Amino acid sequence: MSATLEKGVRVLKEVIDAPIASYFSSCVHCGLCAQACLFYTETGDPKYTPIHKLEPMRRLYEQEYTVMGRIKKLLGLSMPVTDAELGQWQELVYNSCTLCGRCSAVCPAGNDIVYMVRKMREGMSASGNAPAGIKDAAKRTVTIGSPMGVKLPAVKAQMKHVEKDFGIPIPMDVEGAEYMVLLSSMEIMNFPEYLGAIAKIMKHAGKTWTLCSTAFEATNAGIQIGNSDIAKVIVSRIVEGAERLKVKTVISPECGHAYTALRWEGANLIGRPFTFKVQHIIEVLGEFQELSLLKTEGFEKDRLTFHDPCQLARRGGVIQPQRNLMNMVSKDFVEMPDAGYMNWCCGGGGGASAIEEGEELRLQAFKVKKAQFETVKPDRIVTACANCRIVLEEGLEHYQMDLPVVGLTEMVADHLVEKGAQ
Amino acid sequence: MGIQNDKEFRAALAELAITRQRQVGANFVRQVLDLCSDVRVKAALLAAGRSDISDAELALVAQSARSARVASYTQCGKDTGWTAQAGHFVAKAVEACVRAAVAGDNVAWDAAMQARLARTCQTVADGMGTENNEAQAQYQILDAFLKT
Amino acid sequence: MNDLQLLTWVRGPCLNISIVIFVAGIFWRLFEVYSLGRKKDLSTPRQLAGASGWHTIMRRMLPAEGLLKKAPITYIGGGIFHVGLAVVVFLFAPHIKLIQSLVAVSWPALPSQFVDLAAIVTLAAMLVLLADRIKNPIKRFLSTFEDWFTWGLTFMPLLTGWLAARHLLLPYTTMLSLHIFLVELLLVFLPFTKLFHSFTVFGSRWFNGTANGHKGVAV
Amino acid sequence: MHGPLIESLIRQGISRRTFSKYCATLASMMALPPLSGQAMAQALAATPAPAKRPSVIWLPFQECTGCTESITRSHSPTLEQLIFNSVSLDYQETLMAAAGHQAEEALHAAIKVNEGKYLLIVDGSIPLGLDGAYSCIGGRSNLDTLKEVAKGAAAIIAMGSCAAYGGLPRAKPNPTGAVSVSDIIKDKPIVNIPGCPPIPVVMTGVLAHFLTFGTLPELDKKGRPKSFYGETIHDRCYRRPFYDQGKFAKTFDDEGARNGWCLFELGCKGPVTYNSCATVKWNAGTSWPVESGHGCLGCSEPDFWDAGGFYQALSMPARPIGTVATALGVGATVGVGVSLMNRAKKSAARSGHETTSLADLEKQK
Repeated sequence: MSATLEKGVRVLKEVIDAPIASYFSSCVHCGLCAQACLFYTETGDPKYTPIHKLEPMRRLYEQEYTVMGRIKKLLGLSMPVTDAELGQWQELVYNSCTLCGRCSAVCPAGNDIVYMVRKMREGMSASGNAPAGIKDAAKRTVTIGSPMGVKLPAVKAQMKHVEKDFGIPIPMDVEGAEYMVLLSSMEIMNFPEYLGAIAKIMKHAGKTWTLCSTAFEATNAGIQIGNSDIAKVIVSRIVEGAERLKVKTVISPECGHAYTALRWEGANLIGRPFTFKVQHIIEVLGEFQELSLLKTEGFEKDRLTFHDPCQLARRGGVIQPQRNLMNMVSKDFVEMPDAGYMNWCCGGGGGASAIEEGEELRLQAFKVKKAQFETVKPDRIVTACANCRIVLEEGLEHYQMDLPVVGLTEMVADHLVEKGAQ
Repeated sequence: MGIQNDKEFRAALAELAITRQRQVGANFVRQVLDLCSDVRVKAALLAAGRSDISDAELALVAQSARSARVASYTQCGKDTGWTAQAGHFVAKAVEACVRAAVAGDNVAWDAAMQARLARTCQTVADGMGTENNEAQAQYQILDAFLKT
Repeated sequence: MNDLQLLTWVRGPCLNISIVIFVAGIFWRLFEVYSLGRKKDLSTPRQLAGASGWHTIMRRMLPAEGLLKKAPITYIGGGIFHVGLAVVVFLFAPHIKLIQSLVAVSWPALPSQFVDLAAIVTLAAMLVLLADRIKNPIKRFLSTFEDWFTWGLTFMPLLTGWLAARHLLLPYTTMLSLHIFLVELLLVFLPFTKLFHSFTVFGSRWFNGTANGHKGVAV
Repeated sequence: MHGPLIESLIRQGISRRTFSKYCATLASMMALPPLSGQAMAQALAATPAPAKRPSVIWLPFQECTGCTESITRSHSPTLEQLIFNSVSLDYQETLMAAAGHQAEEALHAAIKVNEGKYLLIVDGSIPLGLDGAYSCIGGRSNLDTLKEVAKGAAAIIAMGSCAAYGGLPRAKPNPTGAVSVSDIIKDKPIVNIPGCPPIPVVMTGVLAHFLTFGTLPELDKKGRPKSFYGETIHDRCYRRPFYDQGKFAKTFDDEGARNGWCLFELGCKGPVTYNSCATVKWNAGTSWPVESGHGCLGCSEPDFWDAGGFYQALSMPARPIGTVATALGVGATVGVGVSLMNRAKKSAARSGHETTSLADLEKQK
């Protein structure tokens, strides 16, 4: 078996639904979506106009599902979609789209463009036109268990390390715990302190929690590559783990697409509602804060700003909790222009950061973040997504801006009053 | 008998003055330095060991250490090379040694933790699992350092 | 065929033909688009007051946050064009009479001088938008034959209507016939071009609004 | 200014001053330069020596005599003044004393004597059906008569809508095959003075112009004198302000009708009718149809009989409701058909789904 154009076309026919038909019928080529897309605003190249990224799918829709399109195709006025064309579109559908959803937020016709890009990726992946970088990540996620090839022993090593660093035991496979914590490979590999922060916060709030040995990885490369079958395999592991451990809530880590994959797509992928709740760690912290379970001391004294991860804020509806948390531990929290719902993407979401050949474009697109930071001139940047964090650091490094980037969860954990000291 | 566990280790480090913390941190890093090939890391390490270093110089090497760390990140979705990842943690450890610090910061402890992560990555890469004796080695380094 | 015969023909058989194509086309296309259906969302919704399809239908009438500055011509020109067109089409006395004769509903008209002014402003807005479509790199890149064609399809009835009301260029009767004919042409093409957005725009906004409202995001 | 016309006018109690004023008005109505009024007055005053009066031949075809009736109601100058003093009306069946062969002889005599100089006025349309058998005079078809008389004419005036455009006889289905003068005669200058009937002063005005300058007035594309047919009734209507304000009479006896609001909705064809009723009015400026409370029928426009009902507003379509119902049915049928097809296609795609495994992400090598 292998990927073919026929497969891609068939999958596209399968995923084209009434919203997509309505969206294509509503587009008037006003070009406003381009103004919302950082890949256009920072390059000025009109080929990055979001709606244009869907051109092959639009034609296929027209040819397959409208009478006029069929007639046009018969008359040779509308060319059939070819494999070469899809190959050409790879750059537009993957490299220059982070699924950030700003286009969907501005379209005056109401078109949910990012919804269509997500569906278009189904056809792209089924026809073998996904970029090698994300393909490899997806393969590793399925065969090894994590897109970065992180295996359980590595997690255990980090656990042990964190236990020593923080002096708090890390529970694993505890049945009946209230929370099951997921990690992203990014956190396991690059930011082990995240796990320590969770341990500290849970202990502080007096909640029971656990890691799961069969489902520790939340990153869903299936969602990024846009393949529901593969995404389903990955989500199923988590569902199976959560149900085996009978947890009430599964906490999605500081990773944007992991959250979207589990919170919004998960139930639809496995075809039934979850028996547990899914929350992003920031939502959990926000809830703790509201219930006065978090007692903090001291404040960060430098000027901080918050970078909203797209999947958490615009695509996930979590906008206020992170601000409440920032104000709890910071005296000088400033908002960037467009912060919150309309925040600009770091440029590396949706699998884009795994695409080697897209790096130059990514750095070019980063100019929009640079401008945002320059407006408010913070001393440090806080965010709540491990991938945003790395992409931001790389971008800042590239433009030689001396700005540390820190995780909100760790920052909150740092300010918690030690239980013994109370 | 010297330091036996992390609790004592951490407390002992916390009592050191910041310059001394940097120096002992540098000693921890030196243990794992061969896991990293970045020249910026080596330069920063030398600076961390010096007692007469100025704040301006420190800021400069801190920046180059950070560049080394950022450059060695494993990106989301990219395959993890454990050897490369070990290098990343070495850079991170060095950065801890030279970063600007305020009272109450325990830069030596942070450096020690990152150095242990680097060692773990190396043993994983070598197929020896995650067990190693880096902690014990660090206890001895500290004991020796305290005696000087 | 003389003027009055032409007028009689465009008001008679030609109007009937175009209305049949228009109404049939709208129905057919609406079925074509919305019968594709969509899957039920199984994820647990996050409740947020105000985040709904209806919210989005209303909200998208106004510019998105921060975008007015980036695309002033599109927003201001587009806004004036749509409002102006609505005023001219729905608040001009003879048009209301026509609608009344078709569906037996009527409402007060605006003074002709005001409608005349609205027509001028709308025509000007359309010309500005056309110039922008030619000049603006994004729009020029996106534009296909259909974009130019539908612009003309919309502009010509407006222009001839205004010329007829002002008695310019051609005898009134000829101009009126031309105006009616061009409106009929517009009706015939509307369901099958991007002009169909005048119907699907509400569905699109509703779909977007409900999908995001499900996530607790008011889009 | 002297001459038999002036004298006759004075005899009838019309002063020289009044006559000058009439000519000035006529000139201005025809949009001629100010001095033309004087020229016209002098020409009219000087014409009279009986032998010099230009010959006019008036041929009636398929007509109702309405046009003749109308011209007899011309005021200042009256028709009598015109025919006795300014022109020599050598043939006009209704007005002439002669009848039968006597009349036909007069016609032929006039043609012979005034060859190439006489003015031909035609009222009524010309039937072509059954070889013109629908209308004959003295055993000859109208077509033959027209061709014969037109040959020697200096110019032709098609008086009234029938002569100008075919008029009522030409209304669908046009049983007699009626056509206009200009459909037959192509080699003579023709002035159309449409109207059912035309306004008297328009007829006399055109005659005055011909007598004064020896030429025809400036015409528009439909052969009408621009001076009288340059603007629509609607443009010059005193009820126009109500149209602009959107105030319309809904029935002939409602408040709006009593207040003199616009008759657009009651079917007034003023907006598409070019004539000067609104400015010249009828019966010595007494009134005109719209002033009397009835919408304009558009009688001076070609084929006004077939331009929808007299009481149907101009913006109204013919018969929309039935067709819309049909359209709904057609649209729904096509729509349902298409959606069934689409659904079948989509479910075929769904059931044909092969679960993607990792290997499937790669294209075949």
